[in-house]
Amino acid sequence: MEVLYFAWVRERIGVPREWVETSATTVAALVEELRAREDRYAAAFADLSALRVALDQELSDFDASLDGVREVAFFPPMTGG
Amino acid sequence: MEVLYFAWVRERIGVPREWVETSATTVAALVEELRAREDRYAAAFADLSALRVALDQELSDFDASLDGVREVAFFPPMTGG
Amino acid sequence: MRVSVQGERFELGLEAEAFAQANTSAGAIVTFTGIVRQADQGGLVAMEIEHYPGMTRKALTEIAQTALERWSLGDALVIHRYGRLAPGELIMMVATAARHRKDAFEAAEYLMDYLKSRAPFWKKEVLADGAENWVASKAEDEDALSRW
Amino acid sequence: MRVSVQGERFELGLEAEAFAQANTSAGAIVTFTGIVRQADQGGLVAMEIEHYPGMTRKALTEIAQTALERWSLGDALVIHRYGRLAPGELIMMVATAARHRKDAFEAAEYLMDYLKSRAPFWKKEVLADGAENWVASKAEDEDALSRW
Repeated sequence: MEVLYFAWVRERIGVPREWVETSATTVAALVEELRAREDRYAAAFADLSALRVALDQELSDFDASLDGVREVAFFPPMTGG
Repeated sequence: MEVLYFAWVRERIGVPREWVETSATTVAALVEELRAREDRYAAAFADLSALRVALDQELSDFDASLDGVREVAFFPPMTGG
Repeated sequence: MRVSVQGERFELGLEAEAFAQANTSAGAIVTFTGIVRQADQGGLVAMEIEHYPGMTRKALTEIAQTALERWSLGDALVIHRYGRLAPGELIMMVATAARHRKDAFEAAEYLMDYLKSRAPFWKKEVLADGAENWVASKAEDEDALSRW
Repeated sequence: MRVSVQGERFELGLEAEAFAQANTSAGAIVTFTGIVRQADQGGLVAMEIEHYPGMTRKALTEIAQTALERWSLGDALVIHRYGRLAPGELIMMVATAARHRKDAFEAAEYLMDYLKSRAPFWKKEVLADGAENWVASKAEDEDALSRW
């Protein structure tokens, strides 16, 4: 699936988006897989309380299922306005 | 002293301002004097709870002293904005 | 701070732009604009606004000064018209500039609440059939002051 | 209702005037404008605003649609920029039109509270010495949502 990163998550991981082959069924499981990959992922995902996730461009949470999801995005709390 | 009337108080009394010779020492006493004069004053001052008063262009109340006051204004509750 | 009591029309766009240009260090700008709207039953021909010339400017300045101090505003603007206004015309506006949005919003609401009930203006609706109604003050407008 | 996510600058005056002209039956119009202000310690060179293109417009539209329904607004406007902005430039604005001032104010504050914490924008301060700081979200901004 397509995985997107924004703000300092993007900076830590080093790419704005990438294709990830995964059999993870939840966001939390996907995060575990990414953390195990390389230090830059471990650094980006060190503190999940400082992260937000969107599934197919809707805000979601880390317990959510990835069933049918095409696009996952990770980012810090938003600072619009 | 100079007495001013605004909005429907002005319409009931029929003039926007007039000079009133009075020895009243409070606003309430001045109102009593005016009420006793003519029906149009009695009509305008029938319900004091529907009226406001300003002394020398500062909001005040009916118990206030007229000592040193040069200009008294009577009007309904304000509807600005 | 600027307070204007005027018979002449004004444009929200020009006033808001000038206020923003003068307050680029502020961070947050709020404006409120009041417009003469068509009366509920239709038939509104005009809104006549009477005021107390000697007192109006002084009252508005006091209200604005209080807002400036209480919310540490960078700036405040109050414009209020008097005279005969047609439906669709602007009656008044306020603008506030502050570092943070909460202050800009609260100060603008404070200005409006006080303008409604403490500035010496009186509105009269003139209807198509010739009827004229003084707009009654609302208990909720008086109540609104209690939150400040 | 109009929602615009744009890199280009906009002018408060033009936007506010057009919004007011289109809403003369409203009675009350509120605008909020956010400006890049100089950082507390000085030395702010730019504010870089990143966003999530696929999601931003959808999120803003949902927020505005909710406000329209909840406060019976006549109209709402949301403009938000992205990209590199200099101090003094406008970041965003919202405008609301309603029959009564309370609705116009509350809806504008609602829009701002949700834009702050639920619209996918991230701000980075670029300082004169080359340092870059992602603006941290504030607990008070998250808390502000609980009042709605």
